[in-house]
Amino acid sequence: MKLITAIVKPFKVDDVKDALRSAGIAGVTASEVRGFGRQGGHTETYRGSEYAIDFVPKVKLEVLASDSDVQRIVDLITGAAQTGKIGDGKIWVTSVDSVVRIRTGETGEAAI
Amino acid sequence: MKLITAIVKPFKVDDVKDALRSAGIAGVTASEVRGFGRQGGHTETYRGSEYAIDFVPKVKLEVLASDSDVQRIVDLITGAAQTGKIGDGKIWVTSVDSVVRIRTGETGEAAI
Amino acid sequence: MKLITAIVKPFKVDDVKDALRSAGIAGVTASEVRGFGRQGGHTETYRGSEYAIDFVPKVKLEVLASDSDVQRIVDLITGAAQTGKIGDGKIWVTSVDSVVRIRTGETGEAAI
Amino acid sequence: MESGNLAWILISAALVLFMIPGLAFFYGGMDRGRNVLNMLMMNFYCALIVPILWVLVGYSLSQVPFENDFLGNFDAFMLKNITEAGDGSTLATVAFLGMFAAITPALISGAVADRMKFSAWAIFVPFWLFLAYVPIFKWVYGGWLGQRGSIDFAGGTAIHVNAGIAALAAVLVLGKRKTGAAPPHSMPLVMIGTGILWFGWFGFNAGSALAANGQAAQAFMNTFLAAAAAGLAWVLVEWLRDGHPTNLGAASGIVAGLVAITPAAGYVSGASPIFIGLIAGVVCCYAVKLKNKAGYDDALDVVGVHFVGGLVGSLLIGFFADPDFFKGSFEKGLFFGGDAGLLLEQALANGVAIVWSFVVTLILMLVLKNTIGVRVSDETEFNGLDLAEHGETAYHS
Amino acid sequence: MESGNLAWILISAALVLFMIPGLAFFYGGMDRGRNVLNMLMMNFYCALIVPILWVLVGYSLSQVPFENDFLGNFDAFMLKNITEAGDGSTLATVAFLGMFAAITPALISGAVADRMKFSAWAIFVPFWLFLAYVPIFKWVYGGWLGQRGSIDFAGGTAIHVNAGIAALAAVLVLGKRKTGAAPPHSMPLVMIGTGILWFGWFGFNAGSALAANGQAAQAFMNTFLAAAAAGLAWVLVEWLRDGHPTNLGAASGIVAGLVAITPAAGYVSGASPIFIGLIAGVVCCYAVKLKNKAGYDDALDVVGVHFVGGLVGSLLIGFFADPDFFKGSFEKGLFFGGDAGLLLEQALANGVAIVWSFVVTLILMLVLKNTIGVRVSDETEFNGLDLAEHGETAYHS
Amino acid sequence: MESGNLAWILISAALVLFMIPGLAFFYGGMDRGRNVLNMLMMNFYCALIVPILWVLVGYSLSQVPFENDFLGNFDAFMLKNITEAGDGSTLATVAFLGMFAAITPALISGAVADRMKFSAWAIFVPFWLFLAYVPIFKWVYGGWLGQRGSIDFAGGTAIHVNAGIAALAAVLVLGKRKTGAAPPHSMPLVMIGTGILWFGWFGFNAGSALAANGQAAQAFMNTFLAAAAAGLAWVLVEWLRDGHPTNLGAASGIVAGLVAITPAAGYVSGASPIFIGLIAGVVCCYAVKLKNKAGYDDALDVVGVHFVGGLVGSLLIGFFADPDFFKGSFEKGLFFGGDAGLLLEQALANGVAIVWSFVVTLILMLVLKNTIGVRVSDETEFNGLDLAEHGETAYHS
Ligand SMILES: Nc1ncnc2c1ncn2[C@@H]1O[C@H](COP(=O)(O)OP(=O)(O)O)[C@@H](O)[C@H]1O
Ligand SMILES: Nc1ncnc2c1ncn2[C@@H]1O[C@H](COP(=O)(O)OP(=O)(O)O)[C@@H](O)[C@H]1O
Ligand SMILES: Nc1ncnc2c1ncn2[C@@H]1O[C@H](COP(=O)(O)OP(=O)(O)O)[C@@H](O)[C@H]1O
Repeated sequence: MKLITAIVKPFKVDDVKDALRSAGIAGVTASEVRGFGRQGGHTETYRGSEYAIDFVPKVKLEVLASDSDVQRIVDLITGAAQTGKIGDGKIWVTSVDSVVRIRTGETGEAAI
Repeated sequence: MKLITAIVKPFKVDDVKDALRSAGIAGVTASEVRGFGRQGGHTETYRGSEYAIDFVPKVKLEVLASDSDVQRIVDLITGAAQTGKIGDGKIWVTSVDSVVRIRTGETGEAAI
Repeated sequence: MKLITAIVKPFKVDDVKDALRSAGIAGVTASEVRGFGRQGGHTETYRGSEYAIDFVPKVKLEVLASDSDVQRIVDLITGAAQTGKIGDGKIWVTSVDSVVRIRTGETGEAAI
Repeated sequence: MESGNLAWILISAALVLFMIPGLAFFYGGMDRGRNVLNMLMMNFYCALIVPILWVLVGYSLSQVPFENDFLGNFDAFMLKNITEAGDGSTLATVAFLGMFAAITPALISGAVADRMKFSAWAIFVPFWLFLAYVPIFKWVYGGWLGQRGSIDFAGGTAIHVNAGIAALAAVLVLGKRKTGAAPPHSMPLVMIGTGILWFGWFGFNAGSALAANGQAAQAFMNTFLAAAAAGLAWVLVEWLRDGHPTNLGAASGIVAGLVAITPAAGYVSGASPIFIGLIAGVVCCYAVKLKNKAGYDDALDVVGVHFVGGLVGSLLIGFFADPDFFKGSFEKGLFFGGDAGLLLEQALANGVAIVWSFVVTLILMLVLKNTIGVRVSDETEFNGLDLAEHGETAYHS
Repeated sequence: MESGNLAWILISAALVLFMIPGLAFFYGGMDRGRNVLNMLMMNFYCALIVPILWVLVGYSLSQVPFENDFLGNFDAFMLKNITEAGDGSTLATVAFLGMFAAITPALISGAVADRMKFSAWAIFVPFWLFLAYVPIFKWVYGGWLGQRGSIDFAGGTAIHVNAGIAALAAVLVLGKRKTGAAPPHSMPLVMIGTGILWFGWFGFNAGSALAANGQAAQAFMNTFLAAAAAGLAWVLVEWLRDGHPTNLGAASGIVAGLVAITPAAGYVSGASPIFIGLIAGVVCCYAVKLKNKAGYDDALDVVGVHFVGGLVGSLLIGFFADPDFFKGSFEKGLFFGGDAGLLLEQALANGVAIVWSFVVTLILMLVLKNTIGVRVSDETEFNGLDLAEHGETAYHS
Repeated sequence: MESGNLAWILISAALVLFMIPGLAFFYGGMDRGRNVLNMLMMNFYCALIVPILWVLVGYSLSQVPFENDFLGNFDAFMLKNITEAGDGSTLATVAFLGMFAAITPALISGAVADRMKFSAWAIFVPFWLFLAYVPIFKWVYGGWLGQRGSIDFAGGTAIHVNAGIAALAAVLVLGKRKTGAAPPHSMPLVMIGTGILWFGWFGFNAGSALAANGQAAQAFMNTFLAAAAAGLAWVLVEWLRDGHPTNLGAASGIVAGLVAITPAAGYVSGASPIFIGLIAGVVCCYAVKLKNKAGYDDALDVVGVHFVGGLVGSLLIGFFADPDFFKGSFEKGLFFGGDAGLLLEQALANGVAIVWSFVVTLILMLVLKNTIGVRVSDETEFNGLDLAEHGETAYHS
C-alpha cells in the first residue's frame, strides 16, 4: 500500500476531490499548509511598511491507496490540479507498512 | 523506527492522548485536518441556499516509535478512538530512516 | 529521494526558512501543528477555573530532497532551529518512491 | 431650536454614521475571508468621500431652495449661508442628511462583492451620488414626487429602493462571480454588524422626525417592532421550510424589517409596524431566492432585502398610513379610511425612482466597463481581492 | 414632556436594545466555537419574540392600571389607549421597558449553554416572560412589594435576581454538560460584548430616571464608578489568588458591578457606588466558583454574576440608600441614619422574587422536559449545536 | 440646566466611555494574536482604575477652584460639595471629564505594545495620571496656559500631544521589540475599533460644548468632515505611493483626522475642518514612517498619529480660528483676519506640554525600570504576553 501526498492550490481542491470521487476513490484527508518554492510569496503594506510574506497558502491532500491504484490516482490529481502556472504543487508517493480502520479494526487493503 | 499516523475524530483526541500518556508514550504531534470518506459531509443553509460541506473535521496524530512499540501504540489508539460509528478514521504506519532530536542532536531511538 | 519532516518552534520558522534558502534549497511546505512531549503544556485560568492545555504550538516543515542532500538539510535545520531548551522538536527522514511536479508532469529529482 | 431636539438630531446623526461600519461588518462577515477587507473598504470609502461631496455641493443640489421641483442649486456651496453657531439646527440637519448620503451607495457594495475593481468603485460612488441619489432625494423630499402626495419618512424610496435597484443594474453589467457563492466566513462578524445596524437605525428612523417629539417616539416604537416582527417571520419561514432557524435568517429578517419600516416609520401606528414587519420578513425571505431563477448574481442580496423590502414598506404605506394619529397632512391609507390615492402615489414615486436609478446606474456602469473596466482579473477573483486590491490580508496569526 | 427628557428616554431605549447583541457576544465569545451561533441565536431570539408580546399584552399586564397590587389587565392591549403622537412620553417609556423585557430572559441563556434544545428555548422564553417576569415586575414596581417600601431602581430584583435564580432552576432540570467546561473560543468577542454592555448600561440605569435630570446624572455616575470598582476588585483578587490579572476577570467584574449597581443607581450617592462595586466584585469573583462545589452546571455563570450580583446590590441599598441627597420618598439606609426597615424590605422583596421565580421556572422546565424534551442529543452536544440546531457554522475560510 | 443639555452631556460621556474598548480593538487588532489580550487589558485597566482616582482627587486637583493657575486642591475630594441631585449638571460634567482622564493614558498603550510588563503598566497609569495629565489639563483649561490665550477645545494639547509625547518617552526607556513588527492579526477587529472610535468621537468633541447648542452642532460637523478628509487623504497618498488603498490606511487616517480636529472642533467653521483633515491625513501618513529613521520603536504609531496629529491640529487653530462665527472670546486665526498671536500661544502651550510630559514620563519610566523593571522576559516576548502576563489565550477552537 502507498500514501500519495499532494500539495495543490487551494482553489483546486474541489476539482481534485470531485475527480477522485468520480473515479471511485473512497477517501482523502486534507489540511491547510503554507508553501515556499519557486512561486514567490507576496508583499503586504501596512502604514507604509512592507511585510514580505514568503509562504503562500496551499492544501495538502493525502490519499491511501493500494499499489495498483497509485498511478491512476497520481494522474487524476495531476490532471485536476494543473493550471500550468508556477506553484501548481507536487505529488509524492511513499510506502505504507500497514493500515488499520479504527471503527472495525480491519487491516490492510480492506481498511483503505 | 516507524511513524504511526492516525486520523481520528476531534473529540477523541484527549482520550487518545491520555491513553498514550498512561502507556508511557513520550510524544505526539497533532494537527487539524479535514476528511472526506464514507462518512458523508453535511449541508449548511444560508438564506435558503444550500452549501454542501464534503469535508468533516478530523485530527491527525503522528507518533514516532521504535519498531517494537508499534503494535502496542496502534492498539492503544484504536482502542481509545473507536466509537464504532462510521468516520472513526484510519491508522497507517510507515518506515522512518532516521530521527534527530533538534535540541541535543541525538539520533536514532534515543531521539524519539 | 527522501522526505525530511521537522517539528520546530514557531518563532524559529523564519530562521530555518532563511537558512534553507541561503543554502539553495528550493522548497518547503509548512503547517501549524500542536505538539505534546517532554516540554509540558501550560495552564490557563478563566474565572478561577484552571484549564490544562497539553499541546503546545509547533510548526511542521516538510522538505523533499534528493538522497545526497539529506544530511546537509538535516544539519541546516538542526542548526537553525536549535535553542537548546526542551521542546526544540524533531526531524525525521522517510523514503519517497516517486515525485511529480503537477505543473509540468516532470518526475523524479527534476520534480523537486 | 430646543436643546432637546438638537441633542436628538446630533445623537441620531452619530447613530447613522455608526451604521456604516455596521453595514460593513454585516456584509463583510457574509463574504469570504479573502475578500472581507475589500468589502469593508468599499463601505468605509463611502464614509470618506461622500461627506466632503455632500457639504461641497450635495446638500445644496438636493435641498436648496427647498421649494423647487427638480434639482437644487449651488447657493449653499460649502455650507455657504449656513452660518448659525447660535442655534445649530440647520448644521445638525445637514450633518444628519450627510450620513444618509454616505450610507446609501454603501448599500450597493453587497451586490458587487467579490469581483468589482476598487478603482471602478471609487469612481462609481461619487458619480452615482450625483446622478441617482441627489435627484431622487430631491424629487421625493420637497420635489415633484413629494408635492404630488407620495411620502417617504426616512428613505424607503430615496434610499433603499434607489440603492436596491441600482444594485441590480450594477450586477447585470458586472456579470456573475466565477467563484460562485460561499458561506459566510464569520457569522459573529455578521451579527456584530446586525446589532450595530439595529441600534443605529433608531437614529435613522426616529431621528428623521428632526425633533424629539411624539412622531419620533412612534417612529422609534415602529422601528423596534417591525425589525422584531420581520426577524421572527424570516426565522419561522426558515424553520418550517429548511428545518432550521438560522442566525443569518434572524439577521436578514431584522434588516428587512428595518428597511420596510423606514419609509413608514413616522406615518403608521398601533399594530401596523408588526404587520409591515411580518409581511416584509416573509416576502424578503423568498425574494432573496429570486436571483437563482432570474440569473443575476447579487452576491449579498441587496436586491432581495433592500429593493424588495423598501418597495414593500413604501407600498404598504398606502394601506397603513394614519394621519389622524399624527395629526399629519398626508393622506389616509386604505385600511384607515382612505382611498387608493396614496397607494397610487407611492407606486408612482417608486416607479419613477426605479426607472431613473436603474437607467443611470446601467449607463454609469457601462461607461466604466468600457473605459477603466469594472472587473478584477480572474486570478484576483480566485486568490481574493484583499491582497490584490488592497495589499492586505484580513487575518494573520 | 420636555424634548430633552424624551430624547434621553429614546436614546436610553436604543442603548438597552444594543445590550442584547452585547450580551450575545459576551456569552458567545466565552462559549465554544461550535456552539457560538446557538448562543447568539438564543439571545437574538429574545429580541424578536419579546417586543411583539410586550406590546400585545406584556406592558398592559405588568403596568395597567399602575396602582393595582398583583397583576395588570388587558386595557392597553396592543397599546390601545396610548395614542399620543403629540407628546410621545408614554410610547417612549413602553419601548424603553420593552427592551428590559427582551434582555431579561436572554440573561438566562448563558446558564443553559451548550446543551439546550433551541425548540425548547423558543417555547421557554414567552412562557417565562409571563410566568416570572411580568408578575415580579408588577409586584416590584407599583405592586405589593413596592408599596411595602422596597425599592429597585433599574431592575436588580425584577431582572437580575429574577433571571439569575431562574438560571439555577433551569440548569438543575437540564443537567450537566457531557462535554464539560471549555476556555472561551474568542476573548476579543467577549470584550466586544463587554464594551457594548457597559456602554448600553448607561441607558439601562440612567435612563431609568425617565428624564434627563439630577437623578439620571447620579445614576450615570454610579454606573461608571461601580463597574470600574468591581472590575478592579475582581482583577485584584485574581492577581493575588491566581497570579494573573485576566481580561475575563475584568469583563466579569465590570458586569458584576453593573448588575450590583442596577437596583441602587438612583438611590445612592458619593462614594457609595465604589463600595458597592468593590463588594460585588469580590463576592461575585468567589461566587462563580460555588458551582463546582454545589455541583450545578451554570455554564457561563449567570447565577454567580447576575443572581449574586443583583442580590448583593439590592441588599446593600439597605445600607447605602440616601433619600436626603435625592430629596426622595424612600427610606434611609443603615449607614445614612436609617434603621433596618429598608434592609428588611429589600430582603423580603428578593426572597419573594427568588421563591416565585425558582418555582415557576422549575415547573416550566419540568413540563418542557417531559413533553418536547429540553436537551439535544449527546451527538449534537459533542459535534456542536450550531450545525445541528441551526444548520450553520460560525467560521469558514 | 435644560434637560436637552444634560441629555447631551450624558450621552456624550457614554460615547467617550465606549471609545475605550474601541481603542482597545483598534490597537488589539493591529497587534499579534498572542499579544492581543495584553493590549486589551492595558486599555480596559485604564477604565477600571482611573474613574476611581478621578472622583477621589483627580477632578478636584485638575479643576477646583477653577480660577487658580497651576493646580487645583482637595476641596472636591470624593465629589464633596457636589451635592446636586436636583440639577445634575456638575455631576454629569465630572463623569464626562472622567472618561477623558481614563482614555488618555490608554492611548499610550499602543506604543509600548508587545513588551511592557503589565505590573509596570499597572503602576505607570496612576502615576502618569497625576504627574502628567492632571497638571497639563489644569494649565490648559483655566490655568496659566489657557489664561494667556491658547485654546484647546476637546483636548488636542491636553490629551493627544500629551499622551503622544509620553509614548515617545516611554518607548525610549523601554527599548525596541526583539520580535520586530508584524502585520495586524485581525483587520476586522481594527475596523470594529475604528467604527466605535469615530462614533464615540462625536461625543468627545461635540460633547465638549457641554450643551446641545450651535457650537456643539459645528463641532459635530467638523468631526464628521475632518475624519473623512483625513481618511481620504491617507488613502490617496497610499494609493499613489504604495499602489494600494488600504483599510489600515483608511482607519489610520480617520483617527488622525479625529485627533487633529479635537482641539479645533469648537473654533473652526466652513471648509476649515476639511483642510485640517487633509493636512493631518497627509502629514500623519508620512509621520508614522519617521520611527524607522529615528530608531524608536513606537509599535502602533501613537507618536505618528496622536502626537503629530494633535500638534498639527492645535497649531492649525492659529490659522483657522473663527471667533466671529462662534461669537467667541478667543483670538482670530491668521486666515480669518488675526495676527500671529494665537499661533504663538498655541505653540507655547504645546511646547510646555511637550517638555513637561516628556520629562515626567521619562523619569517615571526610568524609576520603574530601575525598581520593578518594565520589560517582560525575552521568552515571554517571543511566546506572547497573553499567556505569560494574563494566563489567557485569545482564541481557542
Ligand atoms: N522541495 C520541496 N519540499 C517540499 N515541498 C515543496 C518543495 N518544493 C515545493 N514544494 C511545495 O510545492 C509548492 C509549489 O512549488 P513551487 O516551487 O512554488 O512551484 P511548482 O509546483 O510549479 O514547482 C510549494 O509552495 C511548496 O508547498
Ligand atoms: N483512502 C484514504 N486516504 C486518506 N485518508 C482517508 C482515506 N479514507 C478515509 N480517510 C480518512 O479517514 C476518515 C474516516 O474515513 P471514513 O471513510 O469516513 O470512515 P471510516 O474511518 O469509518 O472508514 C476520513 O474522513 C479521512 O480523513
Ligand atoms: N514520539 C513523538 N512522535 C511524534 N512527535 C513527537 C514525538 N516526541 C516529540 N514530538 C514532537 O516534538 C516536539 C518536541 O518534543 P519534546 O519532547 O517536547 O522536546 P524535545 O524536542 O526537546 O525532545 C513535541 O511538541 C512534538 O510535537
